[in-house]
Amino acid sequence: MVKVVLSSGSVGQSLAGGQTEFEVEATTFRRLVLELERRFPGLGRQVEESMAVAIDGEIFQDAYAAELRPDSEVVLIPKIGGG
Amino acid sequence: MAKNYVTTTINGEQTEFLCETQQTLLDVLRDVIGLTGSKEGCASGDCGACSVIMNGRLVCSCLVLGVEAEGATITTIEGIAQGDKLHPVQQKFLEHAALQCGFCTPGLIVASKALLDENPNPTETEARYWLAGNLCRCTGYDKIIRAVMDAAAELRGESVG
Amino acid sequence: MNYIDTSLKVVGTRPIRPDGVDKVTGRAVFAADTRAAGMLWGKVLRSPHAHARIVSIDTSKAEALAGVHAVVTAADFPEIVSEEAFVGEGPMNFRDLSMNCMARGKALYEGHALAAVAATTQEIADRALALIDVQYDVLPHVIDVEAAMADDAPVLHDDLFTAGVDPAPTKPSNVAKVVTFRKGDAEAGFAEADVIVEGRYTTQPVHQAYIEPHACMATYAPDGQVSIHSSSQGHFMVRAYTAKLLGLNLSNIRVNPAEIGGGFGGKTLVYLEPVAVALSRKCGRTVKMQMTREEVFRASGPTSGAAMEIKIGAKKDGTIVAAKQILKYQAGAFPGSPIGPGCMCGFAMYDLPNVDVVGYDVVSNRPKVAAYRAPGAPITSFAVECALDDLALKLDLDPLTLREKNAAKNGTKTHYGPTHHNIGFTAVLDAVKAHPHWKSPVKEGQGRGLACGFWFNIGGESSAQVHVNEDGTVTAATGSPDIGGSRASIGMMVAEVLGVPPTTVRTIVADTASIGFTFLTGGSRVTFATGMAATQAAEKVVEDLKRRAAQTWEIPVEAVEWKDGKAYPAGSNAGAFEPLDLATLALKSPRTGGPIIAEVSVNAQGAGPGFGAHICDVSVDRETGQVTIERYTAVQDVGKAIHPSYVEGQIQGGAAQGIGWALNEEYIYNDKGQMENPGFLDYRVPVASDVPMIEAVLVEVPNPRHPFGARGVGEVPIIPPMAAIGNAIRRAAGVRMHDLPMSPPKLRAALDAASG
Amino acid sequence: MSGLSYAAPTSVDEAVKLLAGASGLAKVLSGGTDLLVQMRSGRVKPDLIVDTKKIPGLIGIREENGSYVIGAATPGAMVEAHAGMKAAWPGVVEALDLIGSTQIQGRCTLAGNLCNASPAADSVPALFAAGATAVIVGGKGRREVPVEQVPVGPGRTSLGKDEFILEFRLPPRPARSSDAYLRFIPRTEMDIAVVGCGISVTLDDKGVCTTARVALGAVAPTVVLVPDAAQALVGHKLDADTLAKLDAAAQAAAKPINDKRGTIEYRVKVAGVLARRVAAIAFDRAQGFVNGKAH
Repeated sequence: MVKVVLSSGSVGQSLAGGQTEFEVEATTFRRLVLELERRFPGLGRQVEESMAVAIDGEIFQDAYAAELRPDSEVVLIPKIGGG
Repeated sequence: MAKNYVTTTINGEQTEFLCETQQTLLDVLRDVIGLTGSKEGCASGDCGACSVIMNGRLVCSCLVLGVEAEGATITTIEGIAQGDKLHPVQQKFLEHAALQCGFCTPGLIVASKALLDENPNPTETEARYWLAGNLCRCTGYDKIIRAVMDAAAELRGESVG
Repeated sequence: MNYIDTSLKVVGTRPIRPDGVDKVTGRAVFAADTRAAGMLWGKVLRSPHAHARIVSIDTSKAEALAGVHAVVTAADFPEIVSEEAFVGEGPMNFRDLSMNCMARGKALYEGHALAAVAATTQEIADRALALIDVQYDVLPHVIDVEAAMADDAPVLHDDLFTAGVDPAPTKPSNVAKVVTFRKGDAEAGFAEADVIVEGRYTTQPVHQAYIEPHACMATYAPDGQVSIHSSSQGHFMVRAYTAKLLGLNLSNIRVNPAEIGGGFGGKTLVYLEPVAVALSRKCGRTVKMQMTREEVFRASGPTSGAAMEIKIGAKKDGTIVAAKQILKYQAGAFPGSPIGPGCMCGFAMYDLPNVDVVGYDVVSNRPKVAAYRAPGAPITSFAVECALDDLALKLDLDPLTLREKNAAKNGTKTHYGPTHHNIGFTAVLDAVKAHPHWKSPVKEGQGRGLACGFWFNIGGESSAQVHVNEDGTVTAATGSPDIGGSRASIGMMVAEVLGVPPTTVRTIVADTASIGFTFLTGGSRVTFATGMAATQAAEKVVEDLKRRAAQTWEIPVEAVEWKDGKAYPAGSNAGAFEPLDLATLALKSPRTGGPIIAEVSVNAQGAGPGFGAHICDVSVDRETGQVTIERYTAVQDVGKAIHPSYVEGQIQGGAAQGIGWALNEEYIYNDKGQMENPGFLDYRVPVASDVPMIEAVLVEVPNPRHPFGARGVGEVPIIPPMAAIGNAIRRAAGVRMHDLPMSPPKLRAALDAASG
Repeated sequence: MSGLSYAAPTSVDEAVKLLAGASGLAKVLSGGTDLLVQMRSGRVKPDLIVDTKKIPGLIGIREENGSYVIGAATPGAMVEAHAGMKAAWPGVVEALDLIGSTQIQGRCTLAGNLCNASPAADSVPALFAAGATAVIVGGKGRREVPVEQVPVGPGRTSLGKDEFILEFRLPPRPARSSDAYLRFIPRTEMDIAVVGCGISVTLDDKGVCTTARVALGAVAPTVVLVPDAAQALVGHKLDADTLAKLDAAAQAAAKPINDKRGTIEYRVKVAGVLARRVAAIAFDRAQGFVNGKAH
């Protein structure tokens, strides 16, 4: 099971009913997002549109096609830009 | 009110133009004559991007009226290189990577040339104060000062170290 | 392919940049340098009020003025629904962006655009602006971030409800968002601490202060085709935003990237382009617009100012056991301060068991903030790195030792979630320790400060093409505006792969119709992501060249190798053929399949984070409060310096901007909410005589996700300077400065207060 | 098309006639470093610009009976390059040199700095301290007045519509005389003075001050002479007690405002600091110790 951590207490957490960590069965990030949306309507969309993701420590601006291992840790954080 | 008719010498060429009184020399260079190497960063004499040499003195062309150019001799960034031969200041700016975005560069090169014309052997402090009217936001000035000092050494015929 | 452990001939050298001669001779064409036949001048009418309801705008007199061809107001722009997207350098709500380009209903800050005119001369345009009659209902305004958070503060947006609080509020507020990051149990951590330091810090908004004001030229043709020539950090961004704000198709807009005269994050959104297109659409003529310096200050983005509270607890040996921070960031008139990175970056450098960070995104009657180098990080790090220095003093520990003790390493789990991998922070600290500056005694009367900085760096979408010309020279085209020498670094990576001298590779920035989509230049992503695309394109070219050599020699392609710009038979079994060089292969290309080109588009992931540490020696004139920077050294992990001179330049430039932020730069408002210093005279960026040489020390811990190991380098160097200088002042003069800028009047007052 | 016209007369009479006959606002242009900024910002909207630089004598420095006479339109860079001026009036020269950048130095003039009538003008405290006079020409002829009578308030001068400054005169220098100017700015260059201080002294052969003039800038609506500060110096060597009295007198005379460049409290303190530092330089110079540039 992939461990998902909602890092920021922003909109994401309220959509997840205050929950910050949960386990999801998914082999790709795309499937993980679909599963999040199914469990917490709105969260999948929120993740896609306004959050960056760290999979096993590495930050992805867009992780749509990224593969997940069964023991992967997925951390959802605010998107990052730069100057 | 009729426009002013002005005859002047720019980069060694006699040039005639018409301008309105309130047009600055910078406006004239850029918008009337089409010499856009001199840049407008502030239009108030605070950034030096429009520096030109007028009658042997370094000035901000944004603080000179176009009409004041009557009878003057003006060197702009376009007149610093001789044909395809870069001035040592230009060459050293390239070698030292003394530019990033390049917007302040024309003004800095004109100002640096004016410095070395007047003081062939400036100290670092003298170079820094002379160039204090040329803002650069990209480089932190380090490589600019190194380029100017190196160009000075080359112009003096000293071996470059 | 990965070149990290290979011997390199081009990467790591210092050739002259391809666009260099144009830039030292005045030939380079920046946005304001272009003209077109029949061109009109566009100018913007701006609000003199910090906060006002727009009762009416009567443009009839302006329209009647001879020489005026078009006047636009918000009525000429489609109303856009609130829609958040991440296309620029931060979350961008297009409705907000539209209303920032042209006020609708309310003017939210002094300088907010209300209307624009296009006229045959600048002077007529100015006169036309004066003829526009705007009736205002002036409203109470709020400038300060904490005042804006107060219950009785004037509310900017009556449809703005604080996100991130439960239950959702029913009353509108200036607090757009609350974000929280927690790791462990901070309160429990503090209970274990032997020593606790606390502090309240404030910073002022500072402007990116690029020397080139915003400028563009736009034409809307009768068939709906739009061409835009403008200076920005991303011409695809300009295209996307302009299309969105005016309801146009992307394919109908072609944006030509002008040379850009500095951006630092400030040119990652649009101000003028949609307005110029709207004016052109109305009158059918080309419209050129350029901001004055005053407009740049009043109407384009500074970065946030902030009020912050910080608390750090540690054991006697310096091990930090708990850290807590409250960050209140100004967003300007619309939500969107860099509060997220602010919350993440301050403590990202340290291995901390218990962390609690709360951040607020707060609107007030100031210009909308824009990205500025490592957005959000310098602000939080000013507080964190000053507090750490206080902790070091309290524990009587060397400030470097304190950081070494708590430094994040590979495997450290950050307080915002991710675990660090392949980071070079300890290598940076080792380099500080070994540096002659750090080892030298502090001079009499001076103080030495140390501070560190962290930035994520980003990747993203980039496109690159490599063309081998008929004579064997090479053109590399990318979609990334060159803001500080990226043509050089891209060309060098291509030359390295092709095995040719960098002088034979010409790098250009292609327009939006000539290359694949490329995300903007920012986040220190170009050498990383566009470099990756260009490297891969060059590799595809090499594969093609090998195929063509194989075809020529009639041997299998596997039997061909590419080395130093030539195809060789791989080993004696392959046959005895004279090597074929690039020029020969290019000349023969019609016979081997036609032109030799490759295009690669990537969405690059794995930008390695950057860490830096700055050492600064200052002296303080105790009578005037003036600080002199005596010596400055900036150490940074750059992954791999492709062109070391431009890497050093990024570091030196970032440090100098940080010095300005630390000592003098600030927005000064009068009681009407109007900016009092909108020019380079009183908005005091460092001049050449203000700074010493800045020694840039390049530490190279390769980023395995980049073919050459590069990391972004442009963001990190602006993070440490404020605290490095603050810490140096603390040690030189004995006073802790909590408020930026640490300007002479404030420092003198602090010294007077300290001496009783 | 704008209504602004330009004239570059070649004689004083011609210039005076142009000014007197102007139907709207006429502005005298010498270096233009203030005027052009004001025009660009719309703060000043002249109808006529009278460029005085072509009038004989307006540019140049000459010596007359031990006095230096400086043409009103002489650019700063020319004054700085003048060895005689640097030796006799190092304070005036360094004050002029502090106006703006090298570029500004190529254009800026004493007349412009004085007639812009900013309380923070760098060259003006030095001119006040020097006891300089301004030769003013106009429809009613020619008059010579102490420079301190020219500015009367921020942006306002005592000059009539048809008057302009022809030249400045600096009095002959007795032995053991010198002057100095310092200003405080947040950066090292390019700023407007937060406080400026010019001091001119004459010492006797024992180093005791016999005459002194002290002027402060940016602490009142105009640059001000501070007789109490001068009084603190006269009759004394520059010992700790004298410096303390000078500091106190300068602080007492400082009546600044809070603005974007400094607070009242800060300006008052720095007025005292600068007075002490400037006096030290002027005394040293008068005794022939130093001839440094006071950056």
